Amino acid sequence: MERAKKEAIIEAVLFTMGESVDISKLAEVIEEDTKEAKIIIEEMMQKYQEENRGISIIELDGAYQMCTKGEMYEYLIKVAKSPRKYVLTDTVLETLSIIAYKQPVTRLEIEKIRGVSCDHAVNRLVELDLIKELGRLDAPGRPLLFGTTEQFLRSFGVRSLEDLPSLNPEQIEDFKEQAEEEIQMKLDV
Amino acid sequence: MERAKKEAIIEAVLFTMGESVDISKLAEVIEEDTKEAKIIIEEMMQKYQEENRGISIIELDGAYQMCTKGEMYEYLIKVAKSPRKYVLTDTVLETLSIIAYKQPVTRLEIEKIRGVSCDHAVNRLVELDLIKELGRLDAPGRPLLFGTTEQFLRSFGVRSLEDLPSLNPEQIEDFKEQAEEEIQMKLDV
Amino acid sequence: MAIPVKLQVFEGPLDLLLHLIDKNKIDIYDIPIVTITEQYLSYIKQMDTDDMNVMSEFLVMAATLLDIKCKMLLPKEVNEEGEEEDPRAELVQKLLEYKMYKFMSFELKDRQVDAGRTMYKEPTLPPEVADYRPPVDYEDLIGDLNLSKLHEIFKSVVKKQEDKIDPIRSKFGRLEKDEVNMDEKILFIEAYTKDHKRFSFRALLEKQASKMDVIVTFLVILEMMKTSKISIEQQEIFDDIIITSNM
Repeated sequence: MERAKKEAIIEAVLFTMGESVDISKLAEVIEEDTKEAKIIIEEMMQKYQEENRGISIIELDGAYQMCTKGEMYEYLIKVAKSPRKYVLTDTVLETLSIIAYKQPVTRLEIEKIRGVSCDHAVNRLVELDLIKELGRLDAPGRPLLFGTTEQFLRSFGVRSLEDLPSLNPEQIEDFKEQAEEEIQMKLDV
Repeated sequence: MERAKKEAIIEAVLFTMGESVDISKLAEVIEEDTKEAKIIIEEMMQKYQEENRGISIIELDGAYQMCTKGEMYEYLIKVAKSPRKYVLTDTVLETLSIIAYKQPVTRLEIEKIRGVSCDHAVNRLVELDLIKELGRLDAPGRPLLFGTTEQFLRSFGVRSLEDLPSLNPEQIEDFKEQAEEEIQMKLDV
Repeated sequence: MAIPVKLQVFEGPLDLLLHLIDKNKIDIYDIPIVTITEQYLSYIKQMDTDDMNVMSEFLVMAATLLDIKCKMLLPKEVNEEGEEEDPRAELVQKLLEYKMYKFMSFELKDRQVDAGRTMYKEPTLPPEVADYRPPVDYEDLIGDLNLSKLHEIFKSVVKKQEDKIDPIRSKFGRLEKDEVNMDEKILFIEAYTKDHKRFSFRALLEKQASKMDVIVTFLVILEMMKTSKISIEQQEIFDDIIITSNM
């Protein structure tokens, strides 16, 4: 099979499916191994970045999906119905950020961090398909474990969990430094 | 607005809408008259004919629609029909073992044993034709009773249900004692 | 005239504490606990909430702050390594962790705004393709699973179920009401006292059948002492108690 044809097939498949398609599936159709398929798709993604293209391909945790470019939004809402925007409250966002970084995580662990109950926020997030149950913890009461969904990756423009803005001990150090600077400023005054 | 941008907008609009979009609407979004818009689209249609493209734009009575190229059909079918990798998760296996040894059994009984809901697992097992509905229990709510199928017997090399090794009451007593001992040990510490 | 104060809404006690720390421009690692506790308490006093759940969460933190405040006044505890322990340490860790996630939630919010600008398309599969269910490859599905493995799984499920039953509490239901009757016991001991005049407490206890009988007997003796029906004497601590009737 020619390279051009492989690209054509991938484009057609992603267009038709609409949803994210796993790399293994794409590889199978173009009769390649996943490594080679990945190379081809990455190159296609580059091509889509050209100026005269309105659509692009995004990666979502080893799967690929076709979507419009962000800068097309203002033109699209002139013709298309704008996708329903869910405004997440601070409570829901805080809960979501804990789940995103600590997954798999139980309600109790979330509550410990936030200092307040999180039932409502967790239910809302499940409803919005941003988080899902991952199973149960093998502990008394067998509490449910939660983690993020593919919809979460899509909604926040994250390619995979590794792509989340980093959260590391240095960040805490930053906070510490900020605090110290503030103190210093106060002392200097 | 640059020409490249106009093309990008048209591509994004046709992709998002999925259905056919009237030329007047497209012209409006790219801020051109219909005549000019038509010229741009015709040229785009030419470009889409290139070998490495899997999608194309077709004209339908003064409207335009994005669709896959006809020759892509066989590959699309392949993806959609590609044998899905079926796997039995722990939850599904646990549920199956309960149904195998306790049949005929209701969802409620399974849930009592597992301590968690089993809807998903039961549905999955029915879908895989490893269990089936056996009728309804003559009890309030007339709950469905489930049991294993012929396919189950075949897959596990069992000739009949009598061949299933039974779990005798003594074994259950053993489990109880073990549980008690474990607790006692914890108390002694 | 009271000045109406518009209170900011906080996500919870930690959020409020962070706000106070921020407002006072203090080092999170060196929280002046007295000042912060005062401010915290005065804030929750103004809180106008009927929701006991919300309120209780804020009150728990208030109690924690007061507890830390007390500990700060006492000589510092020393841990195994001989280091002085800061009573605020645990709270500081909690605050830092919470602050980190709060910070990330703002990051996520920004990302969501950007990501919300892309649009997707519904699948356009021909219906006969969309409805197609590929046949199940049972050999592949079952793999090396066999009947005895399935049996092991079943056993482990049953075992898990047994493990979940608390052997101690599950027996609570069987506890029977003790039939030791206080009035009867009083009559019995009074009769015994009249018969014996002067007797050993241990000898009396030995006549009791159950632990509950012993306890009730002891209570009756105390009661009779109080009402001066008997007097008691004991030579040495842990010695037998000698009871003398006054009746």
